[in-house]
Amino acid sequence: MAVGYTALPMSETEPPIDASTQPREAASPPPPPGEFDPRSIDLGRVECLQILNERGELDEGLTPDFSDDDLRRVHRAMVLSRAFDARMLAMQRQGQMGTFAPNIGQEACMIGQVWPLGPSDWFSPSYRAFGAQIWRGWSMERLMTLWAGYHEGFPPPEGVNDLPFSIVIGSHVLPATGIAMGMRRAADPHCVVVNFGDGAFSQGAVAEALNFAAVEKAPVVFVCENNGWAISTPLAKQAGSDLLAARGVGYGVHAIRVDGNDILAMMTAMGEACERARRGEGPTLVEAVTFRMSLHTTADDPTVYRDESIVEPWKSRCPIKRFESWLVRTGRLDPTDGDRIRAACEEEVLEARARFRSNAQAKPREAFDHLYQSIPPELEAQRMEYLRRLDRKGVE
Amino acid sequence: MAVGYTALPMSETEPPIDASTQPREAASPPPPPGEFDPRSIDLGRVECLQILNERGELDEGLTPDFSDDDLRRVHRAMVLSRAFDARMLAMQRQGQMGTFAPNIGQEACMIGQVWPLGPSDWFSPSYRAFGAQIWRGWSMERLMTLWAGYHEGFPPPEGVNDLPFSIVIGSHVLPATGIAMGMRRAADPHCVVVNFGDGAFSQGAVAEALNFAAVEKAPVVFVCENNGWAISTPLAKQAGSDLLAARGVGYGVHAIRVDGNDILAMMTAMGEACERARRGEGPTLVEAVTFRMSLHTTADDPTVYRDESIVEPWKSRCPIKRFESWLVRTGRLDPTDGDRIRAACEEEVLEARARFRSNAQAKPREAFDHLYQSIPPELEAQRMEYLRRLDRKGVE
Amino acid sequence: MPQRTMVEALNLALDEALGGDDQVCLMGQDIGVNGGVFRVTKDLQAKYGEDRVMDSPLAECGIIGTAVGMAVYGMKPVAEIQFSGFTMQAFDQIEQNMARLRNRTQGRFPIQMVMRTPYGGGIRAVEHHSESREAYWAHTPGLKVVIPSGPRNARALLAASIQDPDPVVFYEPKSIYRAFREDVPDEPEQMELGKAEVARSGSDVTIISYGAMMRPVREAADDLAELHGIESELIDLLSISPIDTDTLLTSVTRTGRCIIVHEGHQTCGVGAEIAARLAEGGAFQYLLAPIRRLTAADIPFPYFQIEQHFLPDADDVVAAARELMEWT
Amino acid sequence: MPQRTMVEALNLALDEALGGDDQVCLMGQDIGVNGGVFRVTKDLQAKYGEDRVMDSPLAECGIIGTAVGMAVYGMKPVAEIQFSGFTMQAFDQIEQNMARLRNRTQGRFPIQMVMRTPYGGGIRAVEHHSESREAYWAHTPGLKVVIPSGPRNARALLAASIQDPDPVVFYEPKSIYRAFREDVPDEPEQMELGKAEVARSGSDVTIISYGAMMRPVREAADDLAELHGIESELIDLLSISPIDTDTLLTSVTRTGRCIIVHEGHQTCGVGAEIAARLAEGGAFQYLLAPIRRLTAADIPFPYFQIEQHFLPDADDVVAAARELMEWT
Ligand SMILES: Cc1ncc(C[n+]2csc(CCOP(=O)(O)OP(=O)(O)O)c2C)c(N)n1
Ligand SMILES: Cc1ncc(C[n+]2csc(CCOP(=O)(O)OP(=O)(O)O)c2C)c(N)n1
Ligand SMILES: [Mg+2]
Ligand SMILES: [Mg+2]
Repeated sequence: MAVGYTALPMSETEPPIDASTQPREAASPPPPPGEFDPRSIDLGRVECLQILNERGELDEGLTPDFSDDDLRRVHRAMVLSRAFDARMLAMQRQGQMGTFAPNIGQEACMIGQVWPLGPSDWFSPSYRAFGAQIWRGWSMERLMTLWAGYHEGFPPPEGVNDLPFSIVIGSHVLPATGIAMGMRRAADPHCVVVNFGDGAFSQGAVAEALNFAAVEKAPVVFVCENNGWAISTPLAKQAGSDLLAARGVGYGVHAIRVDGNDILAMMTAMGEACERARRGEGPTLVEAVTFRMSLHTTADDPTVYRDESIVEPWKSRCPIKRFESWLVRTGRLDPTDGDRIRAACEEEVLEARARFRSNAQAKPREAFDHLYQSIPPELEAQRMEYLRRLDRKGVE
Repeated sequence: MAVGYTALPMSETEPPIDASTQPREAASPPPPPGEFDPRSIDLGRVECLQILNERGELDEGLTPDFSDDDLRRVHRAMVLSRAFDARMLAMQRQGQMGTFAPNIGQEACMIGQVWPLGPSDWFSPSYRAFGAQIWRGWSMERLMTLWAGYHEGFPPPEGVNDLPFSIVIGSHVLPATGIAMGMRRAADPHCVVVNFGDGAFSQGAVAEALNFAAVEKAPVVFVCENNGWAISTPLAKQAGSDLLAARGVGYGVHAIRVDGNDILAMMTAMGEACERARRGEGPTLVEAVTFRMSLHTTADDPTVYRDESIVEPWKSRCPIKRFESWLVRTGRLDPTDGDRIRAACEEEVLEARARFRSNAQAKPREAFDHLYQSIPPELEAQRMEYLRRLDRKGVE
Repeated sequence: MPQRTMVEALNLALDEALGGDDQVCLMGQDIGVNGGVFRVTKDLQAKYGEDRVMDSPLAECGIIGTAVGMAVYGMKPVAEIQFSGFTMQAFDQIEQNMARLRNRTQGRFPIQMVMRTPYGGGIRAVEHHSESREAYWAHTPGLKVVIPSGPRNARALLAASIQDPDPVVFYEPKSIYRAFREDVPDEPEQMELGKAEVARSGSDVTIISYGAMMRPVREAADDLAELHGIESELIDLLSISPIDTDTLLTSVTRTGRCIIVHEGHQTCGVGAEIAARLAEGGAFQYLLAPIRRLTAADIPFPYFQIEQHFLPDADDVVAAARELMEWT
Repeated sequence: MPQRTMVEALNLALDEALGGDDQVCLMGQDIGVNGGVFRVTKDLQAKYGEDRVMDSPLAECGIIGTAVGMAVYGMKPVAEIQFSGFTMQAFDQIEQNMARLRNRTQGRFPIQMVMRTPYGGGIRAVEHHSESREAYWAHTPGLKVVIPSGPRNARALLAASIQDPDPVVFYEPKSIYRAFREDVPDEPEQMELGKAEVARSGSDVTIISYGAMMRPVREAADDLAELHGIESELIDLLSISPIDTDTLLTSVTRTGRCIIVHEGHQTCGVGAEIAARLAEGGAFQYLLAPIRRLTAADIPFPYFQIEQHFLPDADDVVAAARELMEWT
């Protein structure tokens, strides 16, 4: 017979608690749950927003109230993003750029989601967000430096409230939510936008972020860029329901589905979601429906796993073409403006490339410089050994 | 100028791929996504099932078709669970039992969820599921052995297809889903039931499990025992929406909310969900609404964080009392049967305790025996050192 | 000086940090009204409000991930994980963001935060509640790892950890949460991070340990001196990352003998690292006997009916020291 | 014998395992039509169908957690994690279930499964794609950890890992996935797990390494012999858990000198464990010089413009060996 204890479990560490000394005031127990209500519960509807459809027709009832200037700025940002993207691809193919993820076709998602943000708002992008980062104030040469594998490219520029993009899928969504939790505590009337893909949405950490945001009523807007693919995995193998917005409803997060190739819809939905957040009404999930037109990354060959004919119909849904022809049709752009802007953007990109080429510099001697605020002695010894290796190899 | 590459990234490891050699047949790309549909999407309703309400009224339209025998078995199982629970608490308070989580008040959830399972179905419980485990074939002395801290109590009895209960909140839900994935592959016409709490539902791993199950149409029934509390944390601080069933809808998992204190509703909902799963129609999420009547665990003092007056209304919702008086009213039990059964169950529990007391034996010499199929040499050396310590201390 | 348990001393450090700096906030499961399952955060929510002392949902990854975000925003979160066994749930956020975000942004976003968590065996707890996996964090670049051994240094080290600009993993030896009291002054006190402490001087053998194991080690040192005439030098690491190699070398080059005692598993544990550093450089030629590790075996922490036999005890330390003294 | 790259050899092992045992199945991101991002699973889905070779959702915790369940159900899953940096996302399932479920159930549910994942630097990849954190798994009781160093042993070890009754973490050195070819026979071949291999015999100094680092180590051994007349004995660990201590001791007691080379971080790494085992017992009195570790430093793997300088190379090994030979 081996039963018989000398002590209650935890007795040494957990004495009987004197409830009377506990701070009851802080307790705000919810009202006692009532009787079970057997009536079924309506989950409501998910709104789907499109303003300018793929045939270029504008939904008059939804005509948005943006200034012509804003519309032109947004158009140019999309054009610039695409020019940047094309140049990056060329550089990569010439061996001048590391592996990166082309953004082509997702420009409306990108620009639409950062359009409502001011400098005191925060943005936390995935790795497929060139246009958005440029809009936020990242120079193109910085982005080139980053993707070419130089550490100097990673820190967000001074004054830009962005997290560095996330390579580990979905891992940035909780920190972005944490920023919003900080804002709520500081009564800071700004908001956070964080984006991630349809694949990323399978990560448990993203679900946790939705829940934290909902509980906290944190001022964060989640943008799921549902482009149908996660490398070779189509949405049908990624998710049990293709309405990703419904997950927001599940977690008590206001949700909307948007035509991610319609910049007017994106601007409208994001503007409203950010305003809701800033007003303290809590988070929103925006499911932006779009399509990955190109390679997953430059190390990927989609012809292996998808019939490229499925890309064809999406060409006519090009977010730039659709918007540009509407701008021209409504007299906001001249018919020749498009090409003029494209040329100017191309020029800008080339200038950035030139700056990148003349400035980018590997700094192997700085490898240990940023891990801790001041380097611990043991690590300093490792650094000296590393520097001796560089000396031996004649590396500056 | 430091730019200039000798090799493309990944060139050594990733040669250009010859797409023609790829197995295209296996590819089943989904139909190309069509035009964006701007019509809002109805998420539908979550059904809420109650058959016997807290005032003992039966919803005639839903009168279930269970045999009197089944109803009496189920009643007895709930009574036994409560007797076991009370005895465990007494033993713990006398220093004869480790920390455990009382199950009082959740007996209908427990029995209702395992009721439809046969021996070839699987069950994966949380740590608060005495009644369900006993129903499944765990002897009460085994459960006592387990909670008293003896390793021998942990393995499921031979022939019982259960996972051991999970101490790490939510960590068993993915393995349970994996069992169901295996079943689907084996065309095994059975199913898996896994339960977890409202707190556990905040774990990202549980969200991942819902998604895997939905994608795979795995035959698994998720039972969320929403008892309103996770230790001191009320649901309002745990979740942004109190309709946890809605998360199922978000992930494309069929979902229903059930009065978890109504055994008839639980049996009905679980029976249907298990049948759906066995028919290959995929997973179900059952949100069972109940209440944690007692301590979180025996190391917990709820008076610190909740006003115990909120427990009061739940006493009248007692799943046993409600069911028992209906059984008596409808002539399925005699008025004296209740007390007779309680006495018999108490007797059974005492017999189990006697067996536990005479059999439970700490086996310190076996500490290394089950980690690997055969012990690696280095670990054997550690074992010898450990045995020498036992020798020195005079431990058998 | 008031006598305090480690729980009370930690509570004091948190109270002072909250009172002294508006940016400090606490988060974790059940830390609010409940004051934490070990009462380390008792009364703090009542004093500082729900925005400063917040009950988190049951998701460790979420707790650490959002704490990182709050640190980016400029706050100084102190996140509690209820038991160290559940830090596994947050491993990705710890390794990928908490430890690396400063480096990734070249210092633009320092992550000034603390992850506190009770660790170790000895309280007859259920499975997964007795882990000592501090070696995981020592192996993770970018973190500091701190483990106190008594009320006074617990308070002083926690205070320093909260003010440290780098992310700190703070492991609390829960078996001595309330095991004894020490003088802990009312006045704020801090200890420098990264330094080991010579807890007893001696010339025969160096015994290196930390956390709750310092208790059996002290007991062994008394026995060794009184019963066997062996004078041991005790070193209390206090910092597991970085490890204060200098203090170790100074002692071992003098004694020529070394025993390392910890609750963590042996393979790739902290004892392995210390043994390697001694065998590598400064101490090699001074060693008079092999290095001895007394650690948990490489099996999961056993179920509580047999746990009292699992960890090395004072007698093991005495026996090892005597063996080393006799080694030729 | 056909010449194969490591990728082809691994593909062969998987093909054989799938063909030979209906319970074997593969799961992972993009392993189906795409054949895995490194093409290790190329053509296998076409051959064995989507139920045997399944594309998983983008959730590593989900992959390992459901694989554990499939193992409980009696299948033998081989789960791929796309890069070892993302095993952090699955840490909880690995530590709490994959490694422990057999023990928790006293052998009732053995977890016969393999987690395969490419690890290490050298392919100019982006952040989080070059990790070598095998020490995490070596420190985790209940796992076996296997790391091949060439096509032939990769195939034979993977075959053995799939048939092993215990859970195996199989780390694939991706920088040599396609770097060279070796004879790999068409006939099935297996190697016993847990054994190190003497890859070259010598009497002056023992050099212990594994995985991709065996290449610079072999190069160094040639240089040492040809240019400096130093005969090194090379040991290829192959198994990181358990470590084949006997083979190491046999060599080091003979040579008296030891260098350990790996890509993982230094503190609490595999080198620490080996150094400790040597300094502890059997080898102590035979050591003629301090033990040397040549490892990655304790900083995150650097961005790819400078990664070529980060890891120890053949020259470092040569220099260390020469120093040890001169040590007095
Ligand atoms: C945690 C983690 N797992 C796997 C990967 C490898 N990976 C990189 S991108 C990607 C697919 C991402 O798909 P999605 O989230 O839809 O974004 P998209 O690429 O379509 O923009 C995968 C699997 C990763 N980077 N991180
Ligand atoms: C991963 C993990 N985190 C924290 C804990 C500590 N803990 C044990 S039970 C519990 C609350 C669980 O609440 P819920 O899921 O609602 O189940 P209930 O206890 O109400 O049945 C907590 C936080 C744990 N065991 N595992
Ligand atoms: Mg995608
Ligand atoms: Mg609960």
